[in-house]
Amino acid sequence: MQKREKLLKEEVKKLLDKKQVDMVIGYEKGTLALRTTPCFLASVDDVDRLVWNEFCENNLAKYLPGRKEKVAIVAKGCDVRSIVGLIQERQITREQIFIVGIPCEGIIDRRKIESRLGEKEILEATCENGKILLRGEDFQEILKKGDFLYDSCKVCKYRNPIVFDLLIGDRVPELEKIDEYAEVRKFEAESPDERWLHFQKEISKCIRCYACRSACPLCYCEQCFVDQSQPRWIGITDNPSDVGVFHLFRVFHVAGRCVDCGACSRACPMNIDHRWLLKKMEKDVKELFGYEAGLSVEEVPPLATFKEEDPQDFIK
Amino acid sequence: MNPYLPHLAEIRKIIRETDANDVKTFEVVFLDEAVRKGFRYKPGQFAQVSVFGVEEAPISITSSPTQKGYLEFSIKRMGTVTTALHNATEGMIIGVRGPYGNSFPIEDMEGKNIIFIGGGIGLAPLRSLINFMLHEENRDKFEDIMIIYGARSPGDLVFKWELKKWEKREDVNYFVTVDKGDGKWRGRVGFVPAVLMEVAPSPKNAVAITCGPPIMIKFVIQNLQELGFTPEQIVTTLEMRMKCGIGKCGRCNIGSKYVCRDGPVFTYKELQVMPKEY
Amino acid sequence: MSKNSELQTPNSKLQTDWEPKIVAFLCNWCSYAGADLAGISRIQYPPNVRIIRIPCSGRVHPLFIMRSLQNGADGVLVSGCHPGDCHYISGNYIARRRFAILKNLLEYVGIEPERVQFSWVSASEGEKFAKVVEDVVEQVKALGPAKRLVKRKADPH
Amino acid sequence: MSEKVIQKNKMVDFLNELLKAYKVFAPVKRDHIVSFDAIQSSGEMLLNYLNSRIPPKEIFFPRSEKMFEYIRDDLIEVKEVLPSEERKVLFGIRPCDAKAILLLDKVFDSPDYQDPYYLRKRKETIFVGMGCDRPQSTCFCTSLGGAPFSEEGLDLLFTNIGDRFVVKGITEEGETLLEKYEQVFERAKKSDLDDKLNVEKEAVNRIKSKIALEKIEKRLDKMFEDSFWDRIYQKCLGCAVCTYLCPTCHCFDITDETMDTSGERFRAWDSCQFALFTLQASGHNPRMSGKERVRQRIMHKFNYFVKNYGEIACVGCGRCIKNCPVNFDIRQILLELVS
Repeated sequence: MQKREKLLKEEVKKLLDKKQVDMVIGYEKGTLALRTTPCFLASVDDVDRLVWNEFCENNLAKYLPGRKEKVAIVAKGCDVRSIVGLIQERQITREQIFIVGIPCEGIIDRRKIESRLGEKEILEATCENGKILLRGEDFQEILKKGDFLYDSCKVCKYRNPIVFDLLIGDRVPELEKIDEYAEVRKFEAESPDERWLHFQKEISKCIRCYACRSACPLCYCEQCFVDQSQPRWIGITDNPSDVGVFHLFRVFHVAGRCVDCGACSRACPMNIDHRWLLKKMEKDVKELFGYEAGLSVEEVPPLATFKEEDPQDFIK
Repeated sequence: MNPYLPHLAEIRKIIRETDANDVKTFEVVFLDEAVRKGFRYKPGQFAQVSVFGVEEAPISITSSPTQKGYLEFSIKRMGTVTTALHNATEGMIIGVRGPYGNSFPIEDMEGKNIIFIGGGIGLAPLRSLINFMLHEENRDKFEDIMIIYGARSPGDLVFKWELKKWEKREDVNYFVTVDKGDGKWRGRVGFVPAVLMEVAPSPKNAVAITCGPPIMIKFVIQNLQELGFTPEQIVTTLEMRMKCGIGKCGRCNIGSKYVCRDGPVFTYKELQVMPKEY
Repeated sequence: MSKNSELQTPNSKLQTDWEPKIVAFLCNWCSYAGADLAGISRIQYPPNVRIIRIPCSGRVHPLFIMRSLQNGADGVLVSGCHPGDCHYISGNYIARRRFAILKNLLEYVGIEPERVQFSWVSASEGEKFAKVVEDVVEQVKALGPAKRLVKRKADPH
Repeated sequence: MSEKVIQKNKMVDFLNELLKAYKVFAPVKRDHIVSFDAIQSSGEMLLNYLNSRIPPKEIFFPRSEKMFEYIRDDLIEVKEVLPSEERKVLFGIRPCDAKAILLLDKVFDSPDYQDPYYLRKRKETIFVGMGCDRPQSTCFCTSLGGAPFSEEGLDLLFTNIGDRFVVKGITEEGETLLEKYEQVFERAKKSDLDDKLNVEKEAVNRIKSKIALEKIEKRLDKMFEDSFWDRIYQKCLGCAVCTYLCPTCHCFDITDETMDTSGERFRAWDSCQFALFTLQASGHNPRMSGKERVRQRIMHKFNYFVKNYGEIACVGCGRCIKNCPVNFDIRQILLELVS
């Protein structure tokens, strides 16, 4: 990790120094344990602020749409796939961005750690050799990193960026024998009543802050369907029907585009499980249309195209 | 008293104002006798108008308090509520609550020459004050009254039936202009700020009140200053998105002011110290 | 809103005189004409459908379907031209992908699959249209009134 | 005012007594999230908690609430829907959040217009505070005139001194509770009171974030046009986590909901961080980008609110810091502004 961070700084310095880019979007130290924060650097002098570690959870592709300048972006495997999506959908051009790809072995899920520790405040966290070292006012704890990764990281198939201008450090081994849809299959096997109750339980937590939408790199619509008022599609109250439709349609809207970076779940202040729906969409798109999002800039998103032989046994 | 509850009112009459039919004037009467009597407002104030099943929108009251027993709202079709109102027919029940906001500083204007400068539908709030001042009970309290009004085209002039009355009055200096004339238009052609310079009212013992599209207001204020008007002598009204109308929902906040509570009428002097966020 | 009320099986007494409301989005060029033909040919079909004519099945936004369910439709039928017959060349192909995904999504959260159905009905298939409507009505009837995703009035405070 | 002691094992009795006479709101934990909710039995209440994720403002100013109803076809009346005026105890509120309620009072109970929805719920509520013996690293209440054991806005204050609490009656209402349920309380010994002082002192010492905010209002007077905002807003995603979880934020939207022939008017939380918050029907938006919206949040709390109500609209609870998806830290902004 530290080696990669050092290398990252060196490379980014060169980029800015040679004026290859106008700005670099990366991570810097945050003010909270288990966190980092996005940063925007335009000067070589600032590059030492950059960090790279297991707490770089944000998907910085969010900051790309609408940019005019040439930017370098620090991107993990999942982030790169979002960038591919943005290029496909013409929100940015490939030429405009310089992808500083960074192989990633998984990001630590701060919520899992926090709920493990209960009502104890973590003041400092570091990660070394697969161990997470936590320190609080009156406790110390060492946890195994593997147990506290984000769920999306646990089933990640693209730990090494698939598109990049520069790769920081050596590739990391890809995970083997992952069953990314195990959870979805588990739900599919449940009864409709159970699934409905699960859905209701998840959305009942929603406070409509739209952090899920705001954090999603592929949510860039100028006006979101949930905000439209002529006509108003979705009521603004906490009526479960409206909240449910908001979540269903948000998920539908990113179907075939979502790369399971997990940004929505991480942003959600109410710990709503967004992935159980997103992963289902991903699985269906793959099974029905043989498509996986964010792998090639030339491909067209699956819901914007068709094949004559697409399945239609559900149509009378 | 629950300030959020609208009073029911009937649309008694709908007047089509413009050729494009994008502005209509609604004559509205409260159903409840007591509300009708108790609803006291001053020129420059606004009301929250509800179309039930749609939403509420802040609309300036264009009638003058001297017109008793009913209210008038002149409304341009813009958003959801105004569109619903444009689709309304006479007899429809709507909701009205208010009046809200400050008003034109009438007491400060007494004994002064008054210059009204309006553009398009911006005449609506001014009209309330014009008719108030022109009313026989009040006319003596004010010196010369000048009205400069303009619209994009002759068809876009609002309150045409009333403009004629103002024009005929000997105690009103009336100037009307359009940006672009048509075959029948015999009057003045030119932008409102230019007409203002042409007419060149004296700033001496005067107050200028302006309302209209933002770009017009901008140049009117510039020109007024060129004519020697001080920022205190220039009065205008602001528009902001509003919901509650009573300074709570936070939407119309500009600096420490809430347009619904501290406005919508501001002198240019007050605007100068406010953030330019409107 | 009590969650349990949504899980109860429909009251059998209610069911006898209850008739489902089905919102049918029919494409202007094929299915709407098919419905027309059914009418002209005096083919009987259940009167439960409320037809909304749309230019193309590709016009059917998923929110149309979800809003129908929210606002009291017991079932939704979307019908368009057969593959290859789209007036706009590929509208129904694009729609087909969308519907496949949407159908699975709704089913996944526990909405009965029979509530939302799709069909291809051409202008000459008056009989097929009647049959589709009959099937949909019968299946929705068997399910009882829609309970899930239906927007109910909120409790006061 | 008097101070008593209650053994921790007596808390259950006390809560059970309260539950007989009042609707009791207390911190509960669901799905790893602490929030204030009405409890049915004493066992539901969480005694060991840092603070709730959603501030207790939601009890008086819920995420959405109905204001009135009407029948669309036959508009003869608008039926007001007011919350019932039940007697409530808000048990376990932290002093920072109690102060925040006092700030909300200024808005909803202003001399010109009183908000009946808020006030009816607020009025009959007894505030039983739980002193903050473990302030978190994100807490900075002392920079805003508060303190972990501040009595402002409370009727009773509990202080955790190990196996028991010292309970102080602050208002007459609080005293009445102490008297009414005297069977569960004991006389406070000198040593108890000494312990209490120590706990308080220690808590204050734990607060490491200190920002000198005396001059912030004046400073911001000159900052509106500053390029500072261009820099700081960049990472903000424009969601409403900071404002929805803020105990003093009170912006709302009003909307109509219709079903068949009936109609209802609701209000629901809204946020100055949303792009559409100020969008006018004409298409004009006075706060075009994230820059203006982030500036609005800071300016409103630390300048505009001060001018209107004489106090800063922040109590230093740290919720916006802890829950921001990108770790936007208001303390850094403030430090930079005052330095």
